[in-house]
Amino acid sequence: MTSPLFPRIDAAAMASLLPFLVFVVGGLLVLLVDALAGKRRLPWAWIAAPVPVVALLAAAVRLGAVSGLTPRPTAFGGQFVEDAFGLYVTVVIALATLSAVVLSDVFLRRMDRYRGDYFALLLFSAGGMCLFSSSTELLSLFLGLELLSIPVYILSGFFRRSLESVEAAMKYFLLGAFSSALFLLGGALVYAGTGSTDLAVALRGGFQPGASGLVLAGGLLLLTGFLFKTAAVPFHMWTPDVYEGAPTAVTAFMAAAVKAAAFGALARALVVAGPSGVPTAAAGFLWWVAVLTMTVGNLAALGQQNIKRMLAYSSIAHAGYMMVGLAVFAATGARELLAAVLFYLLGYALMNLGAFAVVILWGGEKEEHLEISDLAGMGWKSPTAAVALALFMISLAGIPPTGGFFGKYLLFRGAVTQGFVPLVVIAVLNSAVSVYYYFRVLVALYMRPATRPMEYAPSVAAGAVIALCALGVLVLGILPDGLVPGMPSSLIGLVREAVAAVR
Amino acid sequence: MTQSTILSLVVFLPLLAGLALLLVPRQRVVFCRWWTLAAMTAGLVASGAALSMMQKGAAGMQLVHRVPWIPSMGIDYFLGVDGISIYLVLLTSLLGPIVVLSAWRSIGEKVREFHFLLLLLQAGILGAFLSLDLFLFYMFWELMLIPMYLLIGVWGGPRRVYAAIKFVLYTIVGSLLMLVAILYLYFAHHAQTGMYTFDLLRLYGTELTGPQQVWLFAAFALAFAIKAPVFPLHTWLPDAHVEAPTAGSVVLAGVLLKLGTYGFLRFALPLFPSAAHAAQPLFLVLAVIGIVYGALVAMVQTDIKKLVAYSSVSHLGYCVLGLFAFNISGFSGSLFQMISHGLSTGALFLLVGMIYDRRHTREIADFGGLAQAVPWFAATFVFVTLSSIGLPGLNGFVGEFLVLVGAFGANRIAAAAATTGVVLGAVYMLWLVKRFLFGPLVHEENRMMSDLNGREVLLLLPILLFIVYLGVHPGPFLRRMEPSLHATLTLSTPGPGRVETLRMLQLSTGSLRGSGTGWKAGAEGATAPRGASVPLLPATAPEFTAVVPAPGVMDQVLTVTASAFAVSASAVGNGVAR
Amino acid sequence: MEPWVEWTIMGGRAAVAWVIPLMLIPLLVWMERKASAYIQDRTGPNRAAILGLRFGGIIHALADVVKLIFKEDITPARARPFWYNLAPIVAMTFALLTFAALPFADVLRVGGHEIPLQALRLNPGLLWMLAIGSFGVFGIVFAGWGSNSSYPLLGGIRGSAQMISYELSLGLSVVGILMIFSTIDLNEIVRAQGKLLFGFLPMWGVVVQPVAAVIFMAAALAEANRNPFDLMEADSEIVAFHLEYSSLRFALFMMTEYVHITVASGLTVTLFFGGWQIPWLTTERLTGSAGDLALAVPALLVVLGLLVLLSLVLLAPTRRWHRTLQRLYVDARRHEAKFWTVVLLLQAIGALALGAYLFLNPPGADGLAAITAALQFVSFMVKVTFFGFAFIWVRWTLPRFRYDQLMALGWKGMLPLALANVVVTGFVLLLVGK
Amino acid sequence: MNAILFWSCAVVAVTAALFVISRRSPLASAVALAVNMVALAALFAGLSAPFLFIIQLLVYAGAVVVFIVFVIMLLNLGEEETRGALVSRGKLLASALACCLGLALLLRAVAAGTPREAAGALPADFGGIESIGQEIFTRWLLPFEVTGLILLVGIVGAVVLAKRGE
Amino acid sequence: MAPVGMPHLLGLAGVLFFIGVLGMLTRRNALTVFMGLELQLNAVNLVLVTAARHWHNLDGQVLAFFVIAVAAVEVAVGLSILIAVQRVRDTVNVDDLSALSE
Repeated sequence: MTSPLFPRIDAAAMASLLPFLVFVVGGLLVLLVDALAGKRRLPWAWIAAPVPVVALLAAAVRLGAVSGLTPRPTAFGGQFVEDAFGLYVTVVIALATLSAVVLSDVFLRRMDRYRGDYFALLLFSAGGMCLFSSSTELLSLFLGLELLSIPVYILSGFFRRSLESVEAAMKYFLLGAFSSALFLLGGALVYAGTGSTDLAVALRGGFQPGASGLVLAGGLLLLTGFLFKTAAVPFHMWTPDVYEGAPTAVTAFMAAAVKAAAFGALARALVVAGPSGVPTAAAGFLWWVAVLTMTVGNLAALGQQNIKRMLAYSSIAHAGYMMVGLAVFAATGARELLAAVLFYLLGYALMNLGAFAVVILWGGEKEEHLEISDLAGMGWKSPTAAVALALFMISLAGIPPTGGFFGKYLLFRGAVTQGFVPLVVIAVLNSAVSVYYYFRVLVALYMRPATRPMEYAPSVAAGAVIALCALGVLVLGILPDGLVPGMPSSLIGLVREAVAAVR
Repeated sequence: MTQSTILSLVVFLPLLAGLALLLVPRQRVVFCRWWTLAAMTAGLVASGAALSMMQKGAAGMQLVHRVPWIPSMGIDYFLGVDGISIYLVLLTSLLGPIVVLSAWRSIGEKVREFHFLLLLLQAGILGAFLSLDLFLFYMFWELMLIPMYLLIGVWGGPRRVYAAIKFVLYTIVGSLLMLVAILYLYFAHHAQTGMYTFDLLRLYGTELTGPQQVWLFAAFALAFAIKAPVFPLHTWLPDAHVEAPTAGSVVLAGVLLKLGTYGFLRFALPLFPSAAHAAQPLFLVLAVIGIVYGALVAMVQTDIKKLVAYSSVSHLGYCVLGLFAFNISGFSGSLFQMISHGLSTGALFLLVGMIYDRRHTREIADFGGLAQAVPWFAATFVFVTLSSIGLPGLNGFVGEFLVLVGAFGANRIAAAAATTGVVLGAVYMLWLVKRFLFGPLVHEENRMMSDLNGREVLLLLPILLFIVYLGVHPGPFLRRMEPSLHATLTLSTPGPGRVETLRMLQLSTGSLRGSGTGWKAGAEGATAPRGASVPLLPATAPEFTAVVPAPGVMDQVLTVTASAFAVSASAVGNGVAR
Repeated sequence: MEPWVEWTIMGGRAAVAWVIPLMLIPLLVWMERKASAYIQDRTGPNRAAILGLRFGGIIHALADVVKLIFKEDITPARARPFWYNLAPIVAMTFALLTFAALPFADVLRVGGHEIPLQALRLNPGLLWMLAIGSFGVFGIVFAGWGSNSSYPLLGGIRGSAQMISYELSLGLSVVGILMIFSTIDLNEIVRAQGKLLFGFLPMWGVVVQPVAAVIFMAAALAEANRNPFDLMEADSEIVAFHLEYSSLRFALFMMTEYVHITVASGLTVTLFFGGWQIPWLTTERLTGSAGDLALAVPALLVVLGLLVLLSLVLLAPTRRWHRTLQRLYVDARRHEAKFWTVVLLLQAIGALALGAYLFLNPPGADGLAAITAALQFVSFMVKVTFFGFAFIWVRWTLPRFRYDQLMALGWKGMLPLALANVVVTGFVLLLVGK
Repeated sequence: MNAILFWSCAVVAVTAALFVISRRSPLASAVALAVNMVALAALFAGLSAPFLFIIQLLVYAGAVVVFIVFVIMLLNLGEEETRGALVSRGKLLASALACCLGLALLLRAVAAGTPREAAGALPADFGGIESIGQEIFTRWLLPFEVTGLILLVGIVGAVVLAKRGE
Repeated sequence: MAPVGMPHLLGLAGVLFFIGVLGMLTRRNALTVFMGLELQLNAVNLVLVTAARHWHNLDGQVLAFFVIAVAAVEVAVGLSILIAVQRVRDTVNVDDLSALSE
């Protein structure tokens, strides 16, 4: 039946949306079950957990389907681009979502706020991330941004009896909404200057000599919007408060997934704008953003006592390292840097999820213990998890043989190739500073006497997340190229292919 | 190419043993100790085997094990050994079981973890000594950091956390900058040859402009100078030594510091010869300051361990001095000094640890007259002290003397200034002996102390034997290291000789074929056939075979000429002490 | 057309749209009083008179006006004067503005010109109704806020929550109509309702969208804050949002309520009951532009005749009633039937006279158009008045909801029902292949 | 567009906007916001966007502001008025400066030249409900569905955050 | 009066946007901050509609439509958060929210 109402939906377009659809439909189903269940308490996490798994599989299947395909399949008039790049980011998002779902199971049960709508919101947000990182069209980008952000605002305030939680939600909401307004103004100006909402058309054409100043202003505002989501200095102010106040499982989700989506989208936008689409001013701006982000994040993290807050500042710092990649890419157009950013994203997601998983596991019943000093002696009381946490900290600090190190190596390697040695030196000095506060966790774990008992039972699910993250971090660090040399599925090969696929 | 897996065995034996240890229930304390001792001993045997498998008189890399690891980046798993590294490997392996034995009683809690970390540390150190791929080297270099950090931080003294963090921060600042430099070198090499590789032997051939060399050398030198430690960067060392448990101190002083000087010898000097030569005056001055300053500060210490730690600063100064003499005497003296310092200072720390286990204090003022209570201990202590001072006939003398000879060849003033360090060394050590062992037995509790037991004798004995053996008969050692040192010296000297030497070295490992390719052509790199002949010293290069004329004669000359000097120095020291 | 004519016509349209709801106020007040009286079996007001003429009690409306104007105007000391004074004005203004988009007859085509018979000829007229209608909340909110007193504030919150909640059902129920008629131009919607279903049934909204009609009317009741949804002025339970008001400002609120009724009836009629349509007689047929010119005048006569018949039918019970009244009561109610008789007779005579006149002097095309418009206007007004009465009828018949029942009905009952209606309508439309 | 319409709407809109951010009473701000929105709606009508004109009235002025007003009443925010609702003078000055700077940059970008207007007459029914509907349900179908999702998320969020009980 | 074109309209939008920004920056009452946000979104819509008219291209109007919808959601969520805050803390003053400050 060809109805005029549904003119452009065909199987191919739907297939290209597959991971997005899985998330969204999964979220709707969870919501439906929630509505039908009434006041009954169902194992929500196990209802929701298959969704990211299926999305992961879908992304993997599609990754196989699109690899090497030209022209890239696009759906809905180019608003949604399906390529290896987007699917790779989707994989990261799906992994993060899966972990967040599993961790939330432990966390919400302990905090006695185990509800179905929470998981639906998580899945919706993941869907928004898929859209956000796979779109080159202003409206889809904006809607993806909103679909990604609004559930996270809500989830931040999910513990509505807790002052910290609602305060975090309020701060995140205000600044997030402000940033989307800036993003939107940027988009509107770009559209006003060029008459097109397609980033490729608008930005590529818009920076030709003699083009309107509107596009430049708009482009910078768009960039600002992206920088807010990536928590880059000077748009990072919300991060510590929100990370600290939000429920820990949500913080983990934010740190891993939101960051991945934001960097994915920003990287794609920079590619699509093309070397001519990024004016020198913007590239220079990014240079400074990278430097400031690293430095401010690391210096501020030094004094933190609360582990969530410390990880928040650390996430700012890591955004800075990734921004190094983007800044160099913006200045030179070397895609190698983007591959490094993609690699880093996965490693970063794994180590953060793992770290937050341990924090949740040790958080305690009803009341969380989140000071770094609360970890005292855990190394001997709960050695396995402590080793994992230590591994994540070492990885965050960028010490081999971990994914964190190899990611940094790739970034620095790329930047050095392009002659950005001062930038790399600054980054390296920052890494050295960061060792101090990451190792403080090790100090607490192993070198201080225990101060509190651990009477709650460990969780198998959270343990599995921790184990997988730890394994992933090690594999990324030791065998980034796969076990067999030249294996087509090697991660480095994959990210390179993904980056090459962006048009 | 015939690959040899013996080096991988040397490196991974401790690592695998350590991982296996984690599966043991933590209550099985005794088993952990025996297991570790067995693993360390096996490692020592493996190192010995490696030594025996080596071709004598060859300058190039031997027993190469090379497997592509991250081919898309041109990174190989690439181990090899030559006359330089084999002794450091042997030293490390020798100290392994000794360290385990030393911790037999003193480590009572978290035993399994302690031994796991020891094994991990061992693997890291050995790997760093044996890596010929810069990336792999960096991995092992950093891998040592964590176990050492935890050894100090968990089992250390009262200020252990401070000391541990200080140690890590110092090291990491240097090593991260080195990473940048490695990357830069990697790309400079790529720019010249179109090939991405971390193969050290290929990177030796990279031609760099003056400023490039200076910057890269600075980055490498910073990392190694911190580790060594060279004078203004040494401040982490006393803290780390004092707070570390005995086993940690022994490893730290015995082996870890040598990584710094080894790094200079293997990487910083041959990679950037012009810059290294330009920096020669600076490093000579720093080395001399380190020698004198270390000695002077050691003199005023009240804590025995701290005193020994500062003496390390002084002794490592000789190593650096020898390296920057840029002649074969300096180089071989430096390497010899590394080994002998590892033995004698290791032994000193062991002895201090033993006394600490008994009395739980290290203040010199708490002792005195120990010779009456524990005569065997006292005798051993005096013996080791003499070795450390550089008494002719013992190991310390050979290294110091060769270094000074080399330094005279390079810069007379520096050499003369460094000589005062010898005197000062005698002064503080002998003064220590006097206050520590002799005089009236003031503190009654010292009278009740037990003397060395069987285990302690067992662990000290090999060191003492080597102290004597190296001192009396250094020839074979020197002969073995000579060719490699000479090759390194040629590489470290800007000039036409480099190319030929380099070619020889590259031939020895098959590096000429290349392994990594990198970004654009990962696939070809991965499938490229690799292999080369067994590394042999080409017969056409006789200049690498025998450099030291008639080693036996040399020994005697040295012994005789220096004896008088040393005895007088000891006399002066005793006079000061009184 | 001359500009001044244009402006005049525009002004006229606006005036009509303004005057209708205002003029209906006294009528509705009177109906409210009388209907409630009859439902409760009492007389209702009937004492006020001018020169002895009581007009069935309708004079009371006038008396009320006079009273309210001359009452002392009190502004409470704690009130926030700005909001307090603004509230009734806002309420009345938006209520009146809403009515502006309703068509009270088809577009009048005279002399080659088209004169839309609605104050605001808007393409998205329906959305205008919804948009401006939602502004009505402001009046209540300002009143509650401006009074700065607990009970008015509570009334205001309840009222605004209720209006926000029911606006959803109201809007959604309309969607079905939009889908079926494929337009949101109100006049077009009404025109579309002139068609016949199965050849005989007028395609009124209520026929094609019965569920929507029910939802809409219920929601309209709630929007107008009429019983059973009059929680915010539920005098027996809490005190109303206009508690602190007196005199003319209070009068404005009362008038606004009746304007709301008019608007709600007008919209109900327009969307679901054929608006100005006279059943089976479309504009084309009446003006003869459909091709069967001959039909126009006889049709007119039929209509007029029907009116007469209606009057007579209505008269019969009035007579019986009159007799009953005479027997039962000794008060003024016994005279009321006389009044009604007179009214209906006059109506019938007028209609017949007009019919006869038209038969004797057949009008031209323009005249026919004008007459058509007039008839449609009458049809519209009759329907509106009837639904106005229905509102009153409901008020005095049904008990009031409790607040939670009200919210539950709105969110859990009507909203899903309205959604389901939209879905079902969509499927039906797909099946029908429209 | 019509200059009279523009200037009158502009004056009203800016004045109302200034009222929004300067009134102490949140209710006054809300009403000023409504006025601002109505002025913009009028501008939309003048810019050939009849559908948006009505949507602006319906959603913004009719729903958004009403909702804001409702919350003001619900939370009974009257007491807040008396306290200083403004920040310190220094911050105010700095913020104003920053905004002026931003505005100046933007205006400069605008003044640097705008592209030439598209040639030809506007298509018939430009901005009418049918043309917009055509666009939304064909080319912009995906965004439309996503918007639906966002609305759903908003509903769930409101329940999660603000529902009483439990 | 000078002819009114895109620069005028964009200028007006800019003024409104930055008035909104100023409101967000200077007001402490969260509700007023929300309203500043709404002003910004409105200004963006003005830009979009202006540009749509300028390019004879409906995309801008469609965008504005979606922006309006999303703005409604933002308000709903924001006000819900506000209500939650008020229940816990009894204030809507942004500066009073200091549980998370260092």
